Amino acid sequence: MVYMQKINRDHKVRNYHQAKWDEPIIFELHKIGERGVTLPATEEEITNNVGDGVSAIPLEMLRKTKPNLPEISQNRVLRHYLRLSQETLGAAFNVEIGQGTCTMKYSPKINEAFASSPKMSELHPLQDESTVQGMLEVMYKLDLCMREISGMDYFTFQPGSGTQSLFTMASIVRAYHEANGEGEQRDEIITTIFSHPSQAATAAVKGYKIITLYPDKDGFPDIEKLKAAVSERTAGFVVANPEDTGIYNPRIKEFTKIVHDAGGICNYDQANANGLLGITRAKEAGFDMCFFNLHKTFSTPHACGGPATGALGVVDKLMEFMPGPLVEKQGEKYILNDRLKHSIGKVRSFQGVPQTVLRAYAWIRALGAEGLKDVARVAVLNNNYLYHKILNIHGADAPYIKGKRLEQVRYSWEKLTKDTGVTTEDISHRMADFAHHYWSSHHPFVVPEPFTLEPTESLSKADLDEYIASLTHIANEAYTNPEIVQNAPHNSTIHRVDEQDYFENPEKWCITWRSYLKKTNKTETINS
Amino acid sequence: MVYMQKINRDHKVRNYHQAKWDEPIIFELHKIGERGVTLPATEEEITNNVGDGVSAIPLEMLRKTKPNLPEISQNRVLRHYLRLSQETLGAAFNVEIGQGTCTMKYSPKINEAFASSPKMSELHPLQDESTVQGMLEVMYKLDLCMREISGMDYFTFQPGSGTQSLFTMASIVRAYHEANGEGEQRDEIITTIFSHPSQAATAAVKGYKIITLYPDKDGFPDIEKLKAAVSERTAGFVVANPEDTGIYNPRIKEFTKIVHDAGGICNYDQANANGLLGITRAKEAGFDMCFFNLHKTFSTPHACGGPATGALGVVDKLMEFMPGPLVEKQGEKYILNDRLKHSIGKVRSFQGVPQTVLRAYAWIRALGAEGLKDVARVAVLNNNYLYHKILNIHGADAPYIKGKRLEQVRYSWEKLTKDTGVTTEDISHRMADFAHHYWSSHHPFVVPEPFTLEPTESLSKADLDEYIASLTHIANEAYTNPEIVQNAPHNSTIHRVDEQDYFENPEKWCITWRSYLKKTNKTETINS
Amino acid sequence: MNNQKKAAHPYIPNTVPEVQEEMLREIGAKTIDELFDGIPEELHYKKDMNIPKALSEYELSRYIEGILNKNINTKEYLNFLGAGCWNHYVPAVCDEVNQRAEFLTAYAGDPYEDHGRYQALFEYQSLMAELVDMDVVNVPTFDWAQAAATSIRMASRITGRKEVLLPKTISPDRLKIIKNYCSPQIECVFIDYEEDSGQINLNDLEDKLSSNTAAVYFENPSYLGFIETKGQKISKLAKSFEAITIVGVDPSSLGVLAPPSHYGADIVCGDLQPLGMHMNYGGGQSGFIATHDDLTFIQEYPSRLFGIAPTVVKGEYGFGDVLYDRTSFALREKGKESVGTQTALWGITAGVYLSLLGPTGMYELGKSIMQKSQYAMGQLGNIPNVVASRFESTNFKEFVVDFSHTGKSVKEVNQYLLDNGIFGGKDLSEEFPELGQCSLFCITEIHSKEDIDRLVRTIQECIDSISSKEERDGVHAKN
Amino acid sequence: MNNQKKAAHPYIPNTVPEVQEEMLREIGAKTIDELFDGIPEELHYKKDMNIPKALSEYELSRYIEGILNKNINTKEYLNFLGAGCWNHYVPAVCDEVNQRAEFLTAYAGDPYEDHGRYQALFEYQSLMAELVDMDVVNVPTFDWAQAAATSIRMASRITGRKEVLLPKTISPDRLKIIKNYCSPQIECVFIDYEEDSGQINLNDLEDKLSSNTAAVYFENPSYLGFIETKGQKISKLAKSFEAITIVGVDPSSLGVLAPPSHYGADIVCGDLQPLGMHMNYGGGQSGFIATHDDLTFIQEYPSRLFGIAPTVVKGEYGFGDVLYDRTSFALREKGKESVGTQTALWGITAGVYLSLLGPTGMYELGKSIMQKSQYAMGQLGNIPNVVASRFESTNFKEFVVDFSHTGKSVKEVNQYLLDNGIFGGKDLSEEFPELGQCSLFCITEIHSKEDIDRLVRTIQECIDSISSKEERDGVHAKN
Ligand SMILES: Cc1ncc(COP(=O)(O)O)c(C=O)c1O
Ligand SMILES: Cc1ncc(COP(=O)(O)O)c(C=O)c1O
Repeated sequence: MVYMQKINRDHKVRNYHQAKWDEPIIFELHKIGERGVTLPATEEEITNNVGDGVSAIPLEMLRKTKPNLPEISQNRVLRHYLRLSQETLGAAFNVEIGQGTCTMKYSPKINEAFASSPKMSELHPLQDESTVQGMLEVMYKLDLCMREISGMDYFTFQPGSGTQSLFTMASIVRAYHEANGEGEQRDEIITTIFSHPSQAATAAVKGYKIITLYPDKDGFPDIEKLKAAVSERTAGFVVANPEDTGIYNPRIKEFTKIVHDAGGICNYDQANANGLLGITRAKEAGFDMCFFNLHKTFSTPHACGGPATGALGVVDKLMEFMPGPLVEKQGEKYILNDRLKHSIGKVRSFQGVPQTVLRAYAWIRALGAEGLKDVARVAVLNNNYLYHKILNIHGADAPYIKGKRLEQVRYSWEKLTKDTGVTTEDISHRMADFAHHYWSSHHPFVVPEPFTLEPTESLSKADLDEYIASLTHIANEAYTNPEIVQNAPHNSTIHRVDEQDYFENPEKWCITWRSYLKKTNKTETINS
Repeated sequence: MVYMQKINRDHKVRNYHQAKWDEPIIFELHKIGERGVTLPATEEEITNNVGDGVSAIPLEMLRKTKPNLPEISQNRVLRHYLRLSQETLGAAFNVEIGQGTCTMKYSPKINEAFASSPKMSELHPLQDESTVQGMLEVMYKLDLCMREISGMDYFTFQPGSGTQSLFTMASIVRAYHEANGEGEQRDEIITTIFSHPSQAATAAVKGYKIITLYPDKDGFPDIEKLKAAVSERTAGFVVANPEDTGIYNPRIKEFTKIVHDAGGICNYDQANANGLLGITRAKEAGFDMCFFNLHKTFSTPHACGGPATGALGVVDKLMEFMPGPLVEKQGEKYILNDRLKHSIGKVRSFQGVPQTVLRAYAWIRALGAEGLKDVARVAVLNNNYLYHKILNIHGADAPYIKGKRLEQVRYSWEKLTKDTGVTTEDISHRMADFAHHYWSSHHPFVVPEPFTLEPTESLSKADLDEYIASLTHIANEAYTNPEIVQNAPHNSTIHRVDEQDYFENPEKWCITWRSYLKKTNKTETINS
Repeated sequence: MNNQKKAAHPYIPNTVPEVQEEMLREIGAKTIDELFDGIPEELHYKKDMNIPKALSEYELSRYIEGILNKNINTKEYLNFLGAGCWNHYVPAVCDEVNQRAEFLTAYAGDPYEDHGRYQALFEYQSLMAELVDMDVVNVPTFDWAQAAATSIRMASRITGRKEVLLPKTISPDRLKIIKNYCSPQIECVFIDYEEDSGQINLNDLEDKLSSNTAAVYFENPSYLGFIETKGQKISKLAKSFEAITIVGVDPSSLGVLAPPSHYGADIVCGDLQPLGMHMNYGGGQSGFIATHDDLTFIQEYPSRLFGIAPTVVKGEYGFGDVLYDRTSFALREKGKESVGTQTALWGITAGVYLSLLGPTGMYELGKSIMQKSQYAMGQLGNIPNVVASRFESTNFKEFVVDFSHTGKSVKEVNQYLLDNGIFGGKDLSEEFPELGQCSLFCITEIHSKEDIDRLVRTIQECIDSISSKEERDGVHAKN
Repeated sequence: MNNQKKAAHPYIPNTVPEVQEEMLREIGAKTIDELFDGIPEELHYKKDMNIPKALSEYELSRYIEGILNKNINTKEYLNFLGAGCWNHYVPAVCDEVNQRAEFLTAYAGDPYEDHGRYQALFEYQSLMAELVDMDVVNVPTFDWAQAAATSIRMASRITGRKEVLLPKTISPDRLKIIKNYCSPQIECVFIDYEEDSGQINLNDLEDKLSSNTAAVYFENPSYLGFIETKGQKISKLAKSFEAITIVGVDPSSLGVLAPPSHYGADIVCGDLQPLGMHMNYGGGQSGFIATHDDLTFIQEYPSRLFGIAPTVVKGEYGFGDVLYDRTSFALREKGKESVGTQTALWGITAGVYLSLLGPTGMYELGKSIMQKSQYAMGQLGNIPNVVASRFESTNFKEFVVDFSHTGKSVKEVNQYLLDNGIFGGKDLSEEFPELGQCSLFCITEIHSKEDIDRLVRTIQECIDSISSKEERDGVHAKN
């Protein structure tokens, strides 16, 4: 007992507790008279010249009472938000596997330094082209990279997300058929049930009727159904490959051919292209358009849900339909070309989110062609390792065709739920106790009690093993001590929201603090 | 029950849990082959020209095996340190009162933007003066501000802290007496027990014998003892005012006169000058030198304990003894003057920590003369409010003269400890459960079961009330449920360190991981 | 020590060969290539992508900084461009919060992992609600344009009608987006403006209103900077046709301008960029939509709406999605339009901004913009032959300067300004040819008197000068 | 709405008058002034300080940026200055970690509030220990100079002797600090260097060693950049007099150079600045001290030393202060020297840096510095009359270039370089007049071949030219 003894660290799951600050709502921090920041004083000469300025406002347009915002000192505002930040499980903090389909990867810090440099952040979008040559160069060069990765001929970075890219593709499909005089006739877009809901939703926004293909027994979109679906009404087809199942559809070229033969346009949703970089491309599979989420495959931070960028590429014949302007190179100069004959117009103000374009370009240059391919190879290796291990967990399964998967898998706890009553939602809550994200699936739950995991290349084997250990631990709990799972979370910032209809009942929902104050003014306090 | 009910938030103490990540020691993250960052490749032409470079190293000086550092991917290194950061209670996160004597105030974010700008961070200290005019201007202008605040005639920002300022003052005292031929004779420095230990310690480093004055019954350094202490051996006197008690010594001018009459130099420790800005100055109290901690009164962040700056000011006659160079203005140009006749040489490389000088200057300019005075006024108001409230807590007291205090107070739990057995150390641990710092005192504990609180101007009344509520709550616990206090913390990242001699016993202490591995290799694993 | 293997990439831990082998063994595969067997041989891309080889972090930073150095930014040059993206001061705390690694890298977690994100967005909704004085605000959409388009589509769904009336002074860029979002279902019909004032022509509005009108959409301040003063009348007219009133608004004006809900707007939308977002070459845009707490409207939002609720533990605030089943996440094409990644971080940031400024700050912001822009108009108007402002209305922040009578085109003026380190106003001569040589200038709280005076001086100089190009070419600009 | 009171200052919440009144009531005071009654009237400062009035955040940022714009930094100009502060690449992760609000604003909390700070510093100690291959490293001190001074004082306390031997090639700046820290107790005695090689003259060392010698201190690489190769012999000689060997080291060399513990050093010290700290006009310096796990040495550290320990809960790592009672915190003047705020954040950052680079990175760093500096010496040496390097030793990172035979002074060369956007080497002509017109150049991993070639080209040009100033003045530089 004289020497130092080794500290026993043989625990299998992380001994975790999330930061819990119990912060009030910011309005509760209000103290009349406090200030968070002061504004520059208007010079006396100006005031002498024009008076108080506001008197010039026509009376009917003058605000009569100041907005009911809280008054808080700077220190306290900062403290509040710093605390809230700690209560948020960013990708930089966890073994980020559980937000399947979101390609949560490492967002390199150096790219943040670029994005927050005044040389980027202090540019106005309408500056003379001669003063933004660097910015345009980045956009142009990323375009060139994207062409290599996809085989497409032109890219725009205007869409602000995958969803807006899908919307842009639907817009281009419409413009294309309109230009060909088939705008009215071609009113159907075909998609699949395992595709992201935005595929169907954005096509509907563009006025299309949606035809949804369901999976065949192997999990592939049913090709026979596709054949039956196409017709002279087919405007387009939009699909991901692999879909959320992580299974690459090997007959994809047949799919695109069927659609092309019917006169439709083929759109490839490559939001999650993480398993495919340098491996296989949209062009060779017969697609006319594709998009990548720079905030997924290309590592730009997800930012709580944007700002972000969908990089949308098209084949030559669709170029004139793209939203403008496009960045082009003219001699040594970069210019903005806004003279696209049949342009759909625009989808997002100015040039989209250029700071994200910059980050993505920097990421590509940090990897090179070889590194990009390593991204795909390791993402797929990681995923298959995880997949292999999870299939060994009692109660877990992955429906559809067996064999290798690419970058993600949709799993099912169907058996475990039947055996124990513990649902995928319960497990989701319990995973939070070990600092893990865990996502089930979009609706509808085609796969019962689903969960969808996507480990990217950013994770090490040790990280994967930790995630697997947590899942295994919880599956064991489900069989031995289901309450602990069903009452989770225990170590999060908060506990389960009380099971009432707070979010469905108009008398109870409170979308803002003022609404909360109004509604609760009518009632007693609760001690839940 | 139809409407939304108010959520009951009537709890008196914060429902807090610190982030707990259970991170391994960084060496445990090692995976052979991983890399955190790669270095620029040496160009082939260079390699062709000079070979591998290392062969040129004489064999006896060549490192034979690589250092045993861990190999970790960038993502994982970042994740590790981000997690550790969340496990650290920075001043930006808490109601920062409990680190008395440290003047923990708000460090404005805008000043961080200045300090981290490449225009500051990428300057080499030996650049030609013409290329650092901005930097020198800041140093010069802060000097001017400091002169106003203190009444001193010249400032240097070379010292890296309060302690190094004290060392510099002791060095100047020595140089001064040496220049007067009294270097040998004057070998004593007088200080007080409530002063920061560095006052005595640095004087001792400079070879002085230390005479320590103890407080009289009111808490002031005993003036009679001072009279008895001074002699032809007196080199200097160094004191804070107020001391840690927060009581301003009203006879301070008598003190400095007594020392001056004996031929000594008077040094004012103004590390915590937060209650005095614009209120009273070193000069008028008769001091020959004083220093401010820019990382305390002047808001620069404490940075886990530096880098920092002690701003040291002297009266005219001591100017030639200062460490060089000084920044001066010559016409429109700022220059470095390194021609000080009796300079003590230097205390810190180059010009100290200029990024901190920049922050402090920006802080002063954000406040102006009036704002600086408000700092003092509100710091003192806050402290007296806290003081008043704490005197009402059962078991708490503040020894010495009653009446108002300035910016801080040393309190005592003497009664509470006698009544309950709960010590100030226990309370310190329990305060952590509510996200509070709490500091007792330097040794020796002249005040029994001490605690020292210093609320700065950065805190609102609501903040103070929260801190008071936590203290009151714990005092109640001490009387009703002492175990909960004595076993604290409960909601921190970690629990109490096992009560063994891990830090005193050479067989057990492990100051590095390699040392831990060596020592524990000889023993069993413990399951504490 | 010298025989180094290919190093693992810092971003990809499992490029370590031994680890790959171990994992493959576990999986029961021989090579990584094997894992791609599901992809038909013919689709395997055999070539090497033409992308330069990896740069180390230092090389990368030097390379990218080299490119960025080719830009000239608005801290280097004095900027008077607005036109949908505005140069305001961003408090440092805003940047600190949105650069926090937690917020920066979070995405779509549950409240049990991301409580802070939910609270911050709920608070944003709540703060914005005070600014517009309405009870419901959504999690941000892409930008003003798309928020306006969605507002129009909401109105169309509520009314079952297919036509929207918009003022002709709308931003052309914004209009392109609205049109694309509305087509093919909803037709955009334009209302004339009064030539002198720029204000909506109420007669024309009345003429065009009909039982087909889903909504009347207008902006305050308008794209051309003037305050549309007849809001109350417009919304009354709209209501008389059971049409919905939608107002697009610049939130930086709402400290001094009446919020549209005060003059009858049913839906309010706009851009958050002025509230704490750097311009980012346009990447700071972020749209908001607000309505009353009215089920008819709420159920038409495509966006997420975060609500507050108790948890099973006393005193805890919990959060969740209100009426989730509206969304395309839940209902795919049956949901309301579509939702996905938008601009949540800018919502959080706008919340920080509003918390920092508070009511007084928002008032002072508006006041100082009013003062400074009036001053600028006055000084510019003192230049012979320069008309500022072109419209006889009160302006907020932006105003149209007419150079038609100076003998210079806007292009020439802007080139001269550029040569003198100033980004001049937005050239309107292509978008609004009927206005002649007009330019849209933007003045905010960041402009000092000296900045404005410098602008005025430089324009004066420009107008006084015969441009060297003209001299060289021996021609005069004709307009 | 217009009659605004004086607003509270954003940094000082309780400047709100009503709050002040409420608090005063509570305290039982009438005015704030009353709270200062304890300060004698005569000491009250009655004047207003002559400090300009408060700036708003935007005004402040424009003002400060305006001042900073007067600087020219090393990203704008090519920099070859070293001499104690070195231009290395700082990985972005280092900045991220040290800018985290938690680390940035923490201070002196217990492990129960600041576990992360303790762990990060313990890890720093541990990582640094591997680099120097010793078992004990302290929480960082101010800088190399002060770390060296403390090492010498430690040696003096251990040996009870009062003399330290140092090489004459030591940095004069560093020496000033060491001397001040050593006086009056310890005398500094200098050892000659070999004129051709710069190496310590062993004969002179032997002559000066005596039973008064507390320590022999030398540096590797030396201030003048050459590698001191006789470390083993020096430490043996020292040991033979029972003196302690202290070696100051540039840690960026330790991927390729043997750590001093391998050639007999008892105490190793140096600066952390190369390991992830920006130069900050000198504000990136940070000192370290390392020893073996030997009680005799450990008890002489003035610094904090963090140790690891179990907690009452299984599996938790706890931390605390080892032998706290050594320190002046505990014992005041009876403690070992003094301790206080030093440079902890740079320690954490250096830990991040070492974690990122790992063994391979540190090796590659050293290798690339060796390659590039040798290349630079070679190219510079090709310029007629330029001698690079002045010393016949192997150099690491820095080397002395002798311009004595070029007809130009270092000052002239540097002015020419400056005019061409280059910061030339440190002028040694004042510090080491015996070397003539010599300059200390620094080459690190950040310098590309093109950078070096540009330097060489520009120096060549300079030497070929008759400087315009000379022309103007009609004189020639004499040296
Ligand atoms: C396959 C797929 N498509 C589209 C999207 C939508 O992308 P965004 O969230 O950027 O709108 C996603 C996002 O999860 C996706 O995974
Ligand atoms: C009164 C006093 N003097 C000196 C110091 C020492 O300052 P530093 O920690 O910067 O060395 C302090 C720090 O707490 C102090 O409070």
